Amino acid sequence: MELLLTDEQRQLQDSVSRMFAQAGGVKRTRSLRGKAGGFDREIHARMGAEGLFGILVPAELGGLELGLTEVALVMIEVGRALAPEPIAETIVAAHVLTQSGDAALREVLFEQVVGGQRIVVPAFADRRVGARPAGAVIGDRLDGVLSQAPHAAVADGFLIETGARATAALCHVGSDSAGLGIASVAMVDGRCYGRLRLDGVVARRVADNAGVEAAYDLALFAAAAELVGVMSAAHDMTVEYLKTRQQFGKLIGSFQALQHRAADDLARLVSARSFVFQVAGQGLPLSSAMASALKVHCGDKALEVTKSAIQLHGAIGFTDEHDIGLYLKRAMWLSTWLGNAAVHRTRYMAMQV
Amino acid sequence: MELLLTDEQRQLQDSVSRMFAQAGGVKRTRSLRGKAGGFDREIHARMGAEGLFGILVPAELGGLELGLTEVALVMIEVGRALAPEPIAETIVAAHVLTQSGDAALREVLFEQVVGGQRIVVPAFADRRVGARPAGAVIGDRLDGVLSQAPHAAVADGFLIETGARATAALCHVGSDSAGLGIASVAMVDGRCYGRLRLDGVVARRVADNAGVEAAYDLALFAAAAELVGVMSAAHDMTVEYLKTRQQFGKLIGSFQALQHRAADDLARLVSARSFVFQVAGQGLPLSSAMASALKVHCGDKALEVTKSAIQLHGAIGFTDEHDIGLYLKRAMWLSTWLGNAAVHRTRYMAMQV
Amino acid sequence: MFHKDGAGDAAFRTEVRSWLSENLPKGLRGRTARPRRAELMPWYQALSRRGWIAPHWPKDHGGMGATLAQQIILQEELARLSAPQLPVQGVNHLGPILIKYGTPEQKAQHLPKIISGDVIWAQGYSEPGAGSDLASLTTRAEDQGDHFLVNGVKIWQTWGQYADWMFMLVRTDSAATPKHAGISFMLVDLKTPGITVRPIVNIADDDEFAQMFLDDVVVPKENLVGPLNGGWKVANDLLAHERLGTSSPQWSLEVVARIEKLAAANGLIDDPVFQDKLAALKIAITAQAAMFWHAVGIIAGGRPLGPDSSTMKLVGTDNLQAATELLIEVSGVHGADTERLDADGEPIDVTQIFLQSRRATIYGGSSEIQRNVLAKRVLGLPG
Amino acid sequence: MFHKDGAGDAAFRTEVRSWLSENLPKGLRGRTARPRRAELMPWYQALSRRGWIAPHWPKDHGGMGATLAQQIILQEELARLSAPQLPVQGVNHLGPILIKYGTPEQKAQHLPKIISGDVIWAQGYSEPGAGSDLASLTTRAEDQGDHFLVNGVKIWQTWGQYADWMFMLVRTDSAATPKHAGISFMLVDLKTPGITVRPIVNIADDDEFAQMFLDDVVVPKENLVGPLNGGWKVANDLLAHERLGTSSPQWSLEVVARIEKLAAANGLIDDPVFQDKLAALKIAITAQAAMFWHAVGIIAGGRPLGPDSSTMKLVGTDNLQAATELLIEVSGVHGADTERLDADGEPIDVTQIFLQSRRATIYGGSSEIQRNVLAKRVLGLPG
Repeated sequence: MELLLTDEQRQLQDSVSRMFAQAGGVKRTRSLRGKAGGFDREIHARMGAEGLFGILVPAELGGLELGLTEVALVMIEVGRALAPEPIAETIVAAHVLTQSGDAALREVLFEQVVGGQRIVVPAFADRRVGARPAGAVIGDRLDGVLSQAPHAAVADGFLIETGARATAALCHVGSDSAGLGIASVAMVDGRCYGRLRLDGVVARRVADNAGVEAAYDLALFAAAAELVGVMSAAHDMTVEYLKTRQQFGKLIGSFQALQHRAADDLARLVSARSFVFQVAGQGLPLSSAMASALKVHCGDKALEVTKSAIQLHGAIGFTDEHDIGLYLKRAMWLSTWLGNAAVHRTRYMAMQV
Repeated sequence: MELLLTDEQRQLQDSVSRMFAQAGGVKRTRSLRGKAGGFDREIHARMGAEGLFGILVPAELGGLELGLTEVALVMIEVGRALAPEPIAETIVAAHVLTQSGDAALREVLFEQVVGGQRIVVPAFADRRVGARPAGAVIGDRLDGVLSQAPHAAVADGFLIETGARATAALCHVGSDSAGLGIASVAMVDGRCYGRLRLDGVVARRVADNAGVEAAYDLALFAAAAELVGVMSAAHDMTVEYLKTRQQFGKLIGSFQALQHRAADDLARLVSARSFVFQVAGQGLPLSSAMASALKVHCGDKALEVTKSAIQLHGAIGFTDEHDIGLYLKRAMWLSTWLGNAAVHRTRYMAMQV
Repeated sequence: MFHKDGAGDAAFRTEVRSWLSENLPKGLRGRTARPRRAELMPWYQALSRRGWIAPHWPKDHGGMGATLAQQIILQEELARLSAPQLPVQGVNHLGPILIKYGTPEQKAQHLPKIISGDVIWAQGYSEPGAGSDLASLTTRAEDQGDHFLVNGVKIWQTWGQYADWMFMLVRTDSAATPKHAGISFMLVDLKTPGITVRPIVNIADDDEFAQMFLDDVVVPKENLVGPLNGGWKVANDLLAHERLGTSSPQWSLEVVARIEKLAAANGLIDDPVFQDKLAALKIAITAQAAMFWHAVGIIAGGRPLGPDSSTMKLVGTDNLQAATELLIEVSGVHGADTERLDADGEPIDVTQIFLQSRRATIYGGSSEIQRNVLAKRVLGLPG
Repeated sequence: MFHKDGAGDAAFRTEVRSWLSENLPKGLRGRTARPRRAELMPWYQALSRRGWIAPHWPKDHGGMGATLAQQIILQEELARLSAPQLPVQGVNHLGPILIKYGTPEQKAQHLPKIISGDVIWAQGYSEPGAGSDLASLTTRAEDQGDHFLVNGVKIWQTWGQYADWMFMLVRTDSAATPKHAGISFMLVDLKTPGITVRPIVNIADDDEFAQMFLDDVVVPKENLVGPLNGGWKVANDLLAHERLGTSSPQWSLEVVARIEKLAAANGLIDDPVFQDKLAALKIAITAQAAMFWHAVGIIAGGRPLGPDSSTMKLVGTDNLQAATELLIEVSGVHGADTERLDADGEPIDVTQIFLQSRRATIYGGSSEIQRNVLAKRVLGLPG
């Protein structure tokens, strides 16, 4: 169903789409798989230069001062292009930094983060029931283990969630901090995250408990929008394949069983897209229950659509050389990051008013 | 997939099938809906006369001394014909009575139950987590409430499960016992069960804890086999409809999307049927975990197949005058009776070795 | 969920809510089968006198010229009290068609009686041989100079046995290709000689439908609506509004409310497995609500809804059926009772709600037809 | 689950289990991608020397003439230790075909080297334009008097880049109707000039397949198996056995074992929601096991399996994929790691297992093809 967008919003969407296409599209993503960091700092910096990380940043701080709809439009294009840069992470980090009361910190970090020169990623604790809290602040030092910090091996710093739920905070830690150990883990989509070990690391508090949840909810929203982009490109590619591949002397897209499968996938996609834009329409602050619901829905639907895309491609879809598998793999990461559907169904029930 | 049956087993199957067909088939079931009791005592007695309630009864007690495979064959035909008589109930009651050490009781009841003249139904407690125990034995008297006794309004007696799990027992209570109150509840399939209220009812213990579980497992098995019969007849009827109904100038069975749905339903049916006969092949005593697994699987598959049958029939399938809805309704009762799938998934996990 | 009432709308909602709670008879609440005509129509007429029976009609035809937001508020508030289904063929389907295509005489004759509830209308589209394939309908109307002579069989008339008039699609050109180019839209008084009505009971034991046998039925020429052989467009022109009605998340949310009441009453509400299933269901319905409010925004903005709105019906009917399945599950050993279950004083018809929901994927264009539409018209797949 | 070993079988199982635990190299256990040839073949040869590489072959061709029960015991015990996939095209597919259709010379030349592992075979059936529609294959073999000249492209040769020979279906009559009546079955030495091999990596990063380009490849006439233009029957005659292999519940049970280990290690095992999902999965696999043992009983009784055994593949592959999805779920935030997860010392490749399982509904006749077969050949639906 048609999105009712302003001309400015359409231009934003087009410009992001064009930027990734010019950078090489999915071919670029493929070429960066498994490389150190798995993304291109230059593209990241170019996005910063175009102001894309400042979508939510107030104009007085040099931002675009736009809203969640624009975040969604950008993240959908990121998802469609499988752009490997830490874009959701940077939008969240920039937002956290603008909300921070710590003016000195803002001066040091904010400009470089929003400009895309410095990569600072939020590293949230595992929200699974029974998962151990990520770390503890002892005096002004951090101790503990964090299971998952995206792009850790090449990030310049982290916004680390610490402490138990009620006393949680986000603390900034530079990647060169003494006492910080990073073990890099390869992700299925060709990028890496890191396991962080903190051993008396000096850190600076950036956000308190409410700020942690707000940042987490914003990350959920961005991930959900990216999932919509991922499934939408996979679905387009699949429908195109159905219109070109022949078997039994006919285009396979003329077989009703495959048509109905494609129609069901379209319903999944349309529902996820409407969900993202209706949540966007409610503006900030996000409701935590709604953010969790959105993550569940978009994660599940993206996995369903990308798995279906492989099935509809048949044997060629099971090869590494065909791009369709890349979409499934990105959907696997995005639906896992920040907690899977099981985690967020529980959070949804707990957070409901 | 082909069942490897003996000639005697095939004859048993055919004779039961023929008996129900001659009695009027599904038309008879329809005519009995909502009538007192919802079944025909004469047909029940005829089944008794043919020895069908004595399938598991030792030859020395005049039974056929056959096994679970024969129980399955009979119950599948019961399901196919939607026969409304308390057949599973009677097979279970007869089996419990033959296992009872109480020779006097056996003499009084057993002959009449197995002969089909006297209707005694097992009434098990609700196994849902947190459900209250059905009743308690105080001295030699029963007090309590039992949520569900099939055919209670017309039964001559009950085998009532009492006490908490570890001290459970089955006790016989005549329907004319002082202190027994019966509230009849109409079921969706046109028959009735009763809520029993026991107020110092004099009862006779027929089976101890192990006997309760064995009887319950046998009832689960019989219900599962009946569900196979229900879904198999519904599926046959649906495939036949697909071969005769025209739309868009073609038989609707030529539409691939409907073909694939029918194929998936066939897979459900074949899996449930194989499951019943493989469990039957293991003989008595039934494993409780396996009996629960079987009930879950056959209940779920029967609901899926019968719902699909209505969808494939379209508008006519939604009418009361078409028989296809009767199969869904019987599947609703059978998948509910003795505990639904959620209850039995829990029991399956608890009972696993 | 995705909609906050504006100030005026909030006041309207308060007004509707308090009026309904005072005026909707207790005995008509929570009914899953349609009440009989004598029991139901006083309520229809009460709503009509209040001016709320046809909120979407223009004021000069007796409607309230309500905004879409107000229409939805009315629908939501009626659903909140589990108000009974009304005979809405006249108000929802025929009315808007007559307003757009009717002659002044047709409008004058029929619109007031729809509003007042004096005339109940049936919809005569489907035939025994023309369900999903509606364009192949064969009920034929022969031109006899000053009237048409109609012969054929119509089926699935909701509340047909209680209806006074029927609007129908009939074949007026049997040689036309494509087939739908030979179909006309006309009105018939069901008291006309030659019409036999047979009631049909549905699987939830509700006498929901009728079948209409038409033998040499005389239909005056002035009962033709729109052009001769132009009936297909007349019937299909105003479907977007109807799709919004059938895709409302309200129907599933009503079932969820009952699930939660039953679970609270029987203790299942604390079971983590139940909670997880409830969460999955509520999240799916929330996504559906997003589609619904997205569509409302499109229509309210004066834009066409587009054929991909068929996805709303697929998603909505799946959710409704999933909700009724959880309702059965939460009923435990009572999941096959026809007796209403008691949820702390509120009676709940679990099996009837479940059975009624089976219709959702069959009527109003079956799920299979919706998928065909999406595959062909939206995705452009061949064949 | 539905099978207890008899006395002799129990002894055989004990023998197999203890031999495997001593002889299966630790480094080859729990691998989800295929090890390289040099690493794998010593294990193949060790199994071969033990006499267990071709249990289902008759003894006079170097097999052990094992009962079906023994074959399944071997398969189960190999799976219990997560033994690696072996190149089985020779042992499982070509061997039984040559035993039934081969000339004495063909048997003498090829069977011993299959058993010994000296020659690895590839299966040349699919082509880029002939996947589900295999009968439309276009690789053609022209009769040149004393040899065939073969031109075309074959694809999806499992382990094709490591294979020495290929058995293939080729078109020897391009005018034949139906199309499969013009297909022959022949053997080709992959060292023959004109053959180019291109490896293909799958989505789980496993170099599973190859594509074979055949340009003017000379195939001696004595390499034809079965009659000219009779290849379709040769290739399809012995599929029942293969279906049993692909429908074994063992593949899903291996995943369940890993789910349980991970859940025990990370504490999820105590979560009631997880328990409910695990129960649903295990019950579905138990039903599949019932189908499997039912089929074993049919084959062991010397009866044909019948086309409704396609239901086993649908059920089995659904279960396998559902199991790998629960494996991802139980991995929590590690559900996208390519690094092996640690389950109390046992490393588990969750994403690779998940990705490998995507193949199950595509290969060996896709789920769509299975449903077509069931609809047409079992249910007798038209069209």
